[in-house]
Amino acid sequence: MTTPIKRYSPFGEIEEVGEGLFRLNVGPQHPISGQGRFIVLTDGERVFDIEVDIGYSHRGIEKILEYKTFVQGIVPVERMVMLDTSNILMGYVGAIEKVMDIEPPPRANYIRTIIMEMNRIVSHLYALGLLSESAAWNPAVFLWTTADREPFLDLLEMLTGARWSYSFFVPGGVRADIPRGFIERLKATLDWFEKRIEVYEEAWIYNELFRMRTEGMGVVSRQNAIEWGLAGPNLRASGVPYDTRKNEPYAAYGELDFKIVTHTAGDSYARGWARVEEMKVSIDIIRQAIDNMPDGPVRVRMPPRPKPGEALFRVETGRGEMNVYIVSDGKEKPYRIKISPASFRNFYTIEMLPKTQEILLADVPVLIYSFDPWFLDADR
Amino acid sequence: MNEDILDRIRSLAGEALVEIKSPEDKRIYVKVKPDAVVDVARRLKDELGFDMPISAGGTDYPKKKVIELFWAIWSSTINKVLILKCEVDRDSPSIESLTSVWPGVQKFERETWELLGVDFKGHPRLKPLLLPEDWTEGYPLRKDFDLKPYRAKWGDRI
Amino acid sequence: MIDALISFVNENLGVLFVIAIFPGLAFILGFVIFAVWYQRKYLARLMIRMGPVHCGGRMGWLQLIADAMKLVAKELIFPRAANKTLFLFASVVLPVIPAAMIALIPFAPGLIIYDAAGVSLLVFFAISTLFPVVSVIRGWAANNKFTIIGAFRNIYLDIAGEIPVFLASVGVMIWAGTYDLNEIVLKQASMWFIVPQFLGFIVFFIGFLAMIEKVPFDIPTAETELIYGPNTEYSGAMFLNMMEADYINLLAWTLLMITLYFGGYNGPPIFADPVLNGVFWILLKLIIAITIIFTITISYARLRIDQAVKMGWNYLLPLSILNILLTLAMKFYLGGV
Amino acid sequence: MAGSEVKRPGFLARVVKPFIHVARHALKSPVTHKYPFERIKGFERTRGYITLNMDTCIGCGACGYACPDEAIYFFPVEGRKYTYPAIDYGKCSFCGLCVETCPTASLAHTDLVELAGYKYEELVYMPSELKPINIKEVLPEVRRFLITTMTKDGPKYILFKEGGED
Repeated sequence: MTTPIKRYSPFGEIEEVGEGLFRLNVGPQHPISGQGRFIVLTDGERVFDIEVDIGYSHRGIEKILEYKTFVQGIVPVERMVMLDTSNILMGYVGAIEKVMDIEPPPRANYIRTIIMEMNRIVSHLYALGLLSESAAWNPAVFLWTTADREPFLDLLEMLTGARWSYSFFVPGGVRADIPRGFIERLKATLDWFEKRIEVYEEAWIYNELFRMRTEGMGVVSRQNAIEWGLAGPNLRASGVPYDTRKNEPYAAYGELDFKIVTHTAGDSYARGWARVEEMKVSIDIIRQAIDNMPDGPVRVRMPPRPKPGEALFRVETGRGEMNVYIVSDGKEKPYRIKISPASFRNFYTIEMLPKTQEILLADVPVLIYSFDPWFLDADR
Repeated sequence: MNEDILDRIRSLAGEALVEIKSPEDKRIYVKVKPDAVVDVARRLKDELGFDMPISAGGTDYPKKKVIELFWAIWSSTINKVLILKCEVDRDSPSIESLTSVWPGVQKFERETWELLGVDFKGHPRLKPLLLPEDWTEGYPLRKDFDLKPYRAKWGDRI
Repeated sequence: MIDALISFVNENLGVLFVIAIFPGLAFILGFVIFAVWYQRKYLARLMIRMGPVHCGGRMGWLQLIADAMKLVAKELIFPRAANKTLFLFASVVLPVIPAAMIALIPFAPGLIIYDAAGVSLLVFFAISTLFPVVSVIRGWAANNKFTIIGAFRNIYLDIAGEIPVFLASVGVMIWAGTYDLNEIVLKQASMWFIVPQFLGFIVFFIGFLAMIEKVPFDIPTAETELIYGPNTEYSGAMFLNMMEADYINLLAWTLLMITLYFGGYNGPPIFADPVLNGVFWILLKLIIAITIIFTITISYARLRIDQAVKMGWNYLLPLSILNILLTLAMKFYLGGV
Repeated sequence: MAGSEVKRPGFLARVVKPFIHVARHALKSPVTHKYPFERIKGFERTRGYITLNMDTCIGCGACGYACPDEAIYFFPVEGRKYTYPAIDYGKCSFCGLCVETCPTASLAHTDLVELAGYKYEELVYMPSELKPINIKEVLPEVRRFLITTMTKDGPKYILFKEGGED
């Protein structure tokens, strides 16, 4: 005698799914789970519900920031996503600059752009590696991408002093100018990396078995993508031409010419592919930024206290749009900071997908990693 | 800025409107009365095309004895962000959930319920998200949440 | 009765020695050690890293011994809900099945561990069907959701893969006119069967990947979904046994493929050298074969179970039947070997 | 540009090309190095272990105020007139804000990151202990130092210095 299993529908009703189902705990100790847990309702192969359980690495960063000065807050904010620290930090620093009403010098904007695009490449490489690993426990592509991140991390260490968590952006600019020999090495790295992207495309994106696994799986329609609040390359893979870099330019993006990668399919394959194409766009942006970089100072003085007020700053991180809502009461510490990272939004779509289409148990890891989620990001 | 959009919002919100401003081109701040939030939200979505939720949360003001809630919504047609706000009573905060209008705010409201103690009526899944399931020590994002016991426990190790 | 047993052992001491010690167990263990080391080093190179470098000098050939010692020293954990007898039984029995399959393979002229009286190919397939049965036993006995899903996947996959594999080798049987592996090898002295049986080989090879449960068919033990499939709950020495069973299974099926399609212990027909004939050639072919298999394992994505089953029944099965018809026609018009 | 409508190579190329690409990687040289024996030199700006020059330090406390992790404490030193910073490396996140803030440039980064200890107390470095550390003391196994470079064919390690002396 089994009792019928129930699940939550999008609008609050509880519906019965069927008998003979069980809940599978994918995580927190599971090869794919990361620092979270996916509770999968399944009959053995078909999946009826996925519940994302986050919060295993909740550090209360929003609360911590209320006790730190604006500059001190840089360090905890960066710890949200280790892979993508400069993009995350740009959200925080940009919000402060907005509420303090200061404008960084143009050269600082270009240096920021270069660092952020390198960070985006690093982040997308890791996403591609995880996607390949989730589809086959195929460590080859994962280790290639991990190895190919190294030249970029070396460059970032050369420029900022750390492989990640650079703490390099401060309100009012960046902490140092570009060192000698950096630009030459960056150009050589980009030339070499362009050839590596071709290898990824032929070995993995065009791989027939990878296509069989991902094409037509986990389709998010344009309408659903907007209503569920999907973010980043996932949103663009569903056909919404939204990119914060283009729609609300920050740093030097307003002065550079680049295209938005969009796909119409909205399936896992398109999401994986979109990331590879975005890396090409990033290379293009870095090259333009090197060529157009103006001379001048890299940092302006920050006023000690902001005016009371509020601001919402949006930034395109590797995983999608992050926004920082900051309320200031005129003291040297923020009154309230609300950070909405991209993964937090993307997890909702993962929860919703099994309710709109058939997902098999084998699809679950590929589905999850096609969204490139990051628990530390969502937990804060 | 955005005067025509502000006018349309003024007309569709009617008496429920408390405050409206647009300090920069891509941001519109709208503050409404708490009992009209769902109504205004649905009309904002249907008539002005603000369809994509990008953030939601709240701020605690112990002196004013209110919690100010906000929902940030991006419009895919006119490419602007609207920040819909309302104030609820701090002692028994409760408001109608907006998940029926924008499904994507589900997780944000759940987080606000957990960290600020605002009850969202009609929310499909109000259960602990970030904190432990047996958390009884209050609402961490409220301003009167005391960090001293935690500092004593974890802060100073030498 | 004891006397009868003792006299039986005395009379068959030589056979037992061959099966249990040399070349039986010694060869198998030697292969497992070599294969694990080779897999680690070779896959590491494909992933542009070094692989083991510490245990046993620069080449790290002692790494498996160190790992095995670590695993044996670990506690054997039996899940509280498990059926402990069957749980232990499955882990002990599983490596024996593929080992018994190897006993039927001819390694050199006259060097065959167990000569199954002219029907060795059929016996090989008969033994191999035990593998999913024991797999279900281990999955059921562990009493865990992941293991039981893995066990059932194992059955689906083995049925979908083994029938095309068997029908493909029927083509070889018809072409050679015998069930005996030794005779099949002898008949390939002038031409390997991959030439007349090319279609059959394609079918066999895809089904073969399913039988050894490697990517793209490592569906039962899919790490990203099922942790380690039916083996999830095993620990310590029992886990070592399971890993060993995987490698012995790989060895058994690879040897069968070499025997059926690549001339077994024969050298290449062009420069057949009577001195080198035998173990040298079969080991060389074995190394080349596992190199290709290991490369395949990290080149492709894993299939879903429904795609794998569909591939088995919708494509491989008709192709294998077509291969049988083609073989019959060729035999009728060209005459066999 | 729309997702699946982009032209892909033919079926055979989609199956065979991945295999060839994977197999070709066997000829590449590894990108890893044997860490305790070979160590990569940091860059000029690398932020690692922080040293203190007590002769120039004026004990102003700016570093302690700047530190976001509250990892800097101040202690008097015998025979000197100020209180000097002590760094708790169990809390330090190597952000470098203290080094940047220091008005007399008494604090400086080194590229040393090998700071492990068996007890928490071992990670707290008193002012007199914040001296430059020879790498041999914390990493006795080290034989060679490498630097990373970028060549036309990809990243390469180049021998920087043989022997344990830094």
